[in-house]
Amino acid sequence: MDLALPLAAWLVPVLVVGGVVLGLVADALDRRPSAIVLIALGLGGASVAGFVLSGSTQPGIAMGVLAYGSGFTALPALGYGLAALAVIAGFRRYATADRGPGMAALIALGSVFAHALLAGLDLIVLFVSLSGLAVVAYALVAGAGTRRAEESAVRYFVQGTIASGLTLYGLALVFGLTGGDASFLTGSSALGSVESRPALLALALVLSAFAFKLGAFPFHAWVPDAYENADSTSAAFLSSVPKLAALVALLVIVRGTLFQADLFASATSLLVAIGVGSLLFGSFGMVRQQSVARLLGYSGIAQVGYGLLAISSGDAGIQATIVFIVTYAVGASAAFIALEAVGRVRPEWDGTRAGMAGIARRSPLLGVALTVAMLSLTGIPLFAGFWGKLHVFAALLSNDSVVLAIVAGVAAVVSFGGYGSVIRAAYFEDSNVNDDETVGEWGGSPLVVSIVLALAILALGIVPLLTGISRVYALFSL
Amino acid sequence: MTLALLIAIPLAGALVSAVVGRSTAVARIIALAASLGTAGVAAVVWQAYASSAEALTYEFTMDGAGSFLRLAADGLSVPLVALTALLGIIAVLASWNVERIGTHMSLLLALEAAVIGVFLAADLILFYVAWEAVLIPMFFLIGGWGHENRRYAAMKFFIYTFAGSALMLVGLVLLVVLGGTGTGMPATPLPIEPASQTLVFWLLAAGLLVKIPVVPLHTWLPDAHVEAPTAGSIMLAGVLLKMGAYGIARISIPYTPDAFAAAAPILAALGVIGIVYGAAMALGQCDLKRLVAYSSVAHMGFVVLGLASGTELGLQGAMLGMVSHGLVAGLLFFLVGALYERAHTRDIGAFGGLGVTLPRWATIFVVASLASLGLPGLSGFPGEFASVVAGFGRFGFVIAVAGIGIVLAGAYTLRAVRLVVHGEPAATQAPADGLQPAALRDLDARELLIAVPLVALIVALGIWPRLVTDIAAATLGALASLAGTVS
Amino acid sequence: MMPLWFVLVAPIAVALVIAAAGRGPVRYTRWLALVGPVAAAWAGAERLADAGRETGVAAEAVSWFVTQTGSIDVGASADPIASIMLVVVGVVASMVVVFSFGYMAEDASQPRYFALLSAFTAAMTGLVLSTSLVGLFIAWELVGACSYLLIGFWFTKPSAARAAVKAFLVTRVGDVGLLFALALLWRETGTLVTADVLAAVPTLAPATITTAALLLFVGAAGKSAQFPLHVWLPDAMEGPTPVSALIHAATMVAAGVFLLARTWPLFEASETARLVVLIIGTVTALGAATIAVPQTDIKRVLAYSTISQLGFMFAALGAGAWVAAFFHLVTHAAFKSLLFLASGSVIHGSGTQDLREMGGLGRAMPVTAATWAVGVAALAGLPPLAGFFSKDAVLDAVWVHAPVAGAALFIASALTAFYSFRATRLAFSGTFRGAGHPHESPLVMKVPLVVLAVLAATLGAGSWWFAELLGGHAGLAIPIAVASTIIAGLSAVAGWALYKTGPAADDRLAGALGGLWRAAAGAYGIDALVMRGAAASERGAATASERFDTRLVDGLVRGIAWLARRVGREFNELQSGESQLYAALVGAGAVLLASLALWLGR
Amino acid sequence: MIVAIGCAAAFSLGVYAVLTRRDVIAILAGAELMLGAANVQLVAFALSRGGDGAVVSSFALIVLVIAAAEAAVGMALVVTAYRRTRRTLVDEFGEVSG
Repeated sequence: MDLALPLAAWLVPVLVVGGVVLGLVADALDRRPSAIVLIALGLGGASVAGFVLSGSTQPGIAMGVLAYGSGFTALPALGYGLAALAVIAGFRRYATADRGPGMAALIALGSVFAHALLAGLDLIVLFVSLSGLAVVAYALVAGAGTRRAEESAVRYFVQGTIASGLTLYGLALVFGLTGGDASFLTGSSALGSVESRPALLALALVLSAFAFKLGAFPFHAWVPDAYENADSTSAAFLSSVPKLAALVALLVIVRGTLFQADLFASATSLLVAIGVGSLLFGSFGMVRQQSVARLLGYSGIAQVGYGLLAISSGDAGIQATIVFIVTYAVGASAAFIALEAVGRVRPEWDGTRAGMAGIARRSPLLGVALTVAMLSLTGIPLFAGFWGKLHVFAALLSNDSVVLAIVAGVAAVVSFGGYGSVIRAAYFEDSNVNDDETVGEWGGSPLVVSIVLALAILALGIVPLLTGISRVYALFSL
Repeated sequence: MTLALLIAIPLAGALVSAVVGRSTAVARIIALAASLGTAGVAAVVWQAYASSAEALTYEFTMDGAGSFLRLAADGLSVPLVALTALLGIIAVLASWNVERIGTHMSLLLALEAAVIGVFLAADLILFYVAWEAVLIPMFFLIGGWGHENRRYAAMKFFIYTFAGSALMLVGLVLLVVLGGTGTGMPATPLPIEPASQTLVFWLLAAGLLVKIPVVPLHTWLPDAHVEAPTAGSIMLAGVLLKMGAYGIARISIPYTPDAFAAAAPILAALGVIGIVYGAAMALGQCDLKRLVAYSSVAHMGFVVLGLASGTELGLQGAMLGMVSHGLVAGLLFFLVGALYERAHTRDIGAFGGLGVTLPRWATIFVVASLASLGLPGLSGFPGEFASVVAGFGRFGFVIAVAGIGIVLAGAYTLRAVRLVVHGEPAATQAPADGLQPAALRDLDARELLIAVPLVALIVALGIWPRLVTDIAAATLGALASLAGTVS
Repeated sequence: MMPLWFVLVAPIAVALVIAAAGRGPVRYTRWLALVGPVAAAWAGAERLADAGRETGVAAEAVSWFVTQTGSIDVGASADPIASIMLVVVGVVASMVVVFSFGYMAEDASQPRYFALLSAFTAAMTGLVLSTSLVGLFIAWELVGACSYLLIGFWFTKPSAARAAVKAFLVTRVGDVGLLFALALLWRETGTLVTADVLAAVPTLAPATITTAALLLFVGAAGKSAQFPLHVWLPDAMEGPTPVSALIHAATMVAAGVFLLARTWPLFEASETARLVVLIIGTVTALGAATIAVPQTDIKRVLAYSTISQLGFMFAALGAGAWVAAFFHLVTHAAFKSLLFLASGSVIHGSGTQDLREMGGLGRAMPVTAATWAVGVAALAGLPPLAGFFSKDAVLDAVWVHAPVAGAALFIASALTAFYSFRATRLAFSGTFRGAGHPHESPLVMKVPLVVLAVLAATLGAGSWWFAELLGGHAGLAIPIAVASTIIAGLSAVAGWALYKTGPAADDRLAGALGGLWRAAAGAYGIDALVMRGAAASERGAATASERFDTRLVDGLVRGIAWLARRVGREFNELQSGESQLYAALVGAGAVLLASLALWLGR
Repeated sequence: MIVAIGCAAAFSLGVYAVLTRRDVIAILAGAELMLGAANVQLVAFALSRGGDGAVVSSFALIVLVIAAAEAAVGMALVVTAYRRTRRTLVDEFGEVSG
């Protein structure tokens, strides 16, 4: 166990934890704004370091447990980046509320757990990070401080308990089947030769654990309530970083390591079942939603459907999943942060579509940011989301499941019913509330962050047009 | 390099006018400059292609990475690009005094750039990206500057076309996967294996037929037209409808020739139904814009018939039909828009005797109507004639049904002329919501600057259709041989 | 030698000049309108003069559509029948233009009138000279458009606007037939140049020939107002009278006959097609003649008379004698345009079109009355005027070919004589029943009348020269000539005598003939039927578009959207809010997945 | 084999408790029971399959720690909800739906 590990392995999480510690100390000294700044700096630094290191260091495995290098460092870096942006966007909110810095710290720790989940190659790390993320999520949802938020948190917790129970049971089976060897790499060979019945049960339980974390179809019940009632910045974090980590981890386990053997061929159809379920449930559920955050909740369920379909489509699916999840994560957090900005521009906004009528006339930049996020989530070209969808379609069609591709296409169209209605509300509805006297100001930090994300989406949408896919997404490939 | 300019200039114009669009004068200058610039480059491309007669290509490569940005201009796309550029200028001039002019002009120029992108795309992915990119500006033009139920029309327009193009995306990706030669569109693409051609053809057709539009999939067009602002309608009718037919010629015929040949009778039937159905519907309309919208369905029916015949004459007929409809529909929508600006109503009953009150407007309206019903000597006739003759050659007497459509075309156009231009001036009729004939002032210099060149082009194309067909002959010939029948 | 392209291009240029010049100098620019017709007449005469020497003027053709497999060409050249038509068009058009100087003197939009007249001349010459069927079709529809614009000249009058639309649409129905004839010929012969098509006729299958011929006839019937497509001509009288004289008497309506003459080999090869032409021709001739008798409006009498005379020509064509038909066309052009111009002068002078309000105009308008008399005599077919010779040739041909049809035509010619003299008596003799006092037209209107009267009288002599030029049989069939003269004479006298007491005679005849008279007056209800059909179709289209398009197709779309929302509502219900239900969902989901995995992996 | 059945029984008892008991505290207890049963199952199954004792026991210990953490957070949630609404019956929280 040589401790002279390359920087990429440990520097990034340390920066974050350092930031958190300093932040909490500042909070203790009752200087909340600086606490938030410190945490944000920690996250931001980690993200930058991650991107830099991912390119330069040779991929490897630290301490037999944590992979690093190229994708395994770049993707967590993206997670940290998004977390940093969420914290910055929520700066005013966290700086004023007394448990504000705590929330920011939770976001930072959550992103560390996400890094562990994503890069971890060991059953124990897997269980720790899953549970850690769950705990952070409960706290974040409850942190919004409203009655409805706490109620959603309790409900989320009740479901969570069953899910973590099932997860542990599944891991127990896997752990047993591999003869007590927790590591994914060596365990998978043992798993291949074991008798099929318990192995399949283990597969099912592990899949349902991930499905619950992702909010996929049968396990989606917590998603709409949680996203609607959490405050927008935490929802921005919750809807992007944990999902990013969980989907990539699932990809690694199902395609890369544990469930490799042909015994687990049925994993594909399981993934397809959950995937199509979430796709349809999310898309159709979204159309009628009045509350925009709840609408984005359903959209989260739908988008996970695409991710699962990508994983289910074999080797071509690997790059498709990566491309999809990167574009989705950026799109989802942009959407939620834009909602935060709407809250700032029109403080008395009741969270519904009707409530935000004509907001684009009041603040054109916000209108643009919202539209870019919505169109990217729909998968319209010139925006990042399009490349995600394109790759999912290509993956599905390359192992000729045409019907699935058509279903995915139809779901995208139905989903525009929801996304488009937000754009329609922002631009074409006449606002009954005349904005000039309201106390809302130009939008503050959330508006700046959503503009930055919108530009990122546009760049991720247009640059591949010029330079082709490989160059841009090579950074993240595993 | 010039091809890239064709997209770059309008895009640049769009960005600049969006940013600086506060003052009307500046926005107008920039928009006009951008559209004129694009038209200039389009003329250069036309000249270059006419003299060298082999396709101009352009590929953007940045240090070796495989880029999707491949452009090519050949006989099929040069006329349509020129039409887009021309209508771009017309649209800019037509939206001279529109409110929030900065954003309106930038959306218009973005729309023009996207449409030119579709016509020049030599890469399946770029084709799809440009195809969808057209939706966004149009969606905002309809929604932002429309009239009463603009919201419904904008949503319906977007979802209708997006539903079609989602399936088209599946088709395109399947094409790339099966084709195996990457996403580029070579000059003479090799067809994919016959087994899956039918599936790919009908997937592509879903997106393409919605855009043309073909009858069962057309209900978005009247709403979109009624709600779109004048400039939006000009571009929508002038070029957007051509993207569907262009797609069939550019992708369906070369990549899935056997499936196209097999589906040709269905396409021809859809074309003929479109002709008759569009004309019958137009006959019953009392809103001028809806009437012209349905007439567009009828005209595009001829284009589809021409395409379905698969012969070179048919394809030339389709090409002529597209260019002529662009000019005629563009002119008609401009006139209706100008009338709406003055009278604030599009109801056909509210007018009458405009021949007396608005002589200049009336004369141009009559010429445009005669062109729209396919009178020889005006641009409508050659396209229709070639499509019908070619269609008849391929499918025989079933095409005679289109004859009903031709007569009905005369009926609804002349009914419109009778109700609007002929009869006593409105003074004697009950003026609709305070419409005093005196309030109507005739076309001014700017509006004449738009209408007269269009009329000149319509007459020129009517007398000598080879202005367009000579340019397109080589490409259409190759396509016709691909489509199986060469007669 | 007058170049052909000049004959075509000059009138168009003149039309543009007149229109552009506007109202100011119209007194001078309207004389330019004579350029087109005179050029046409001159070119036609020149070519006829040296027709003896087969000059075979090279057809200047240019290809309109070029494809790898063949091209559609458009060209112009003057063969004998084209030259004759050029002369006819040229002469009649010039007379009409001169007449219009007087007739339209105080009309506000004269520039538009003379420009359209000049454009019409160009279109007509184009139709006549074209060497390819496409060129002919283009000119054919342009002629239709000019007729639409001229009928609807006084567009502020709603009835004129409606008549114009009706004329254009009915002829459009015919044009569609012509279009599909061309399409069929293109498919069968691969070319549309008239000469090549006709050369290829022997190689075609009989069925194709008949179909093509019949489709061509549909086109001709539309333009020449044969039954059932005749409904538009009577309403076309809404246009200015000189227009009716030019278009609806001499030139455009004759285009149908010219088309059949131009594509004669096609008809010659198909027995059935000729039979159809004969039947339709005869029915139209007899039907129109009966309708013309009770008409009270002088222009409608002449309109139905034109339909009837065209029926004669088509009957002759059906009987195989296209030369006779063509000769009758020429003579008819002369005397019918004369009658129309004379009626124009009468209307101009007496201020009314209704025969019942006229009377005694003979004294007030001597020149008009005299020229009218010559025209009427020619129409009735009294020797030695032109009508006698051409009608005799037609009757002879039809009688020999199909006696039944011949008999019908005899009755028709009797009726023709009757109604023409009835109109003459009502208009010109007795006392003036209308308001005001009628006055003779100015010189500029009288000159054309006299010229045409001379032509109507002397053209008969030309039948020998005509036959030898076009190859028909010369000479006069004596028995037919004698019989037709007697019948015509008797009915003329009857017509003249019966109306001694003026319009009252109509009521007596109505009493005597009862229902037949009223039916004939109402054109047997065909027109009413067609109009009701058109109105119904328009309303039908409106309701159909409302019901079908918005409800069904759009309904389908809205239905799908509603379904999506409905499914959405179901899913939202699932989120009922009880925590334990959510937890149960998680548990159930896991069990479901496990069982699926086990079942799949078995 | 006995252990497997025993753990499975305990686990399903825990699930039953979470699903049916109305009092959130009881639900917390049920959750703890589930995690404990799964933990024992893990240890037993791994050892019976010849797992290396050290790894198994370290895994088990970590699981215990995590279970405790979850219980703590769960209790915190319940307390905050109780402090606001004075009620701990889970089905009275039915305000958020749709």
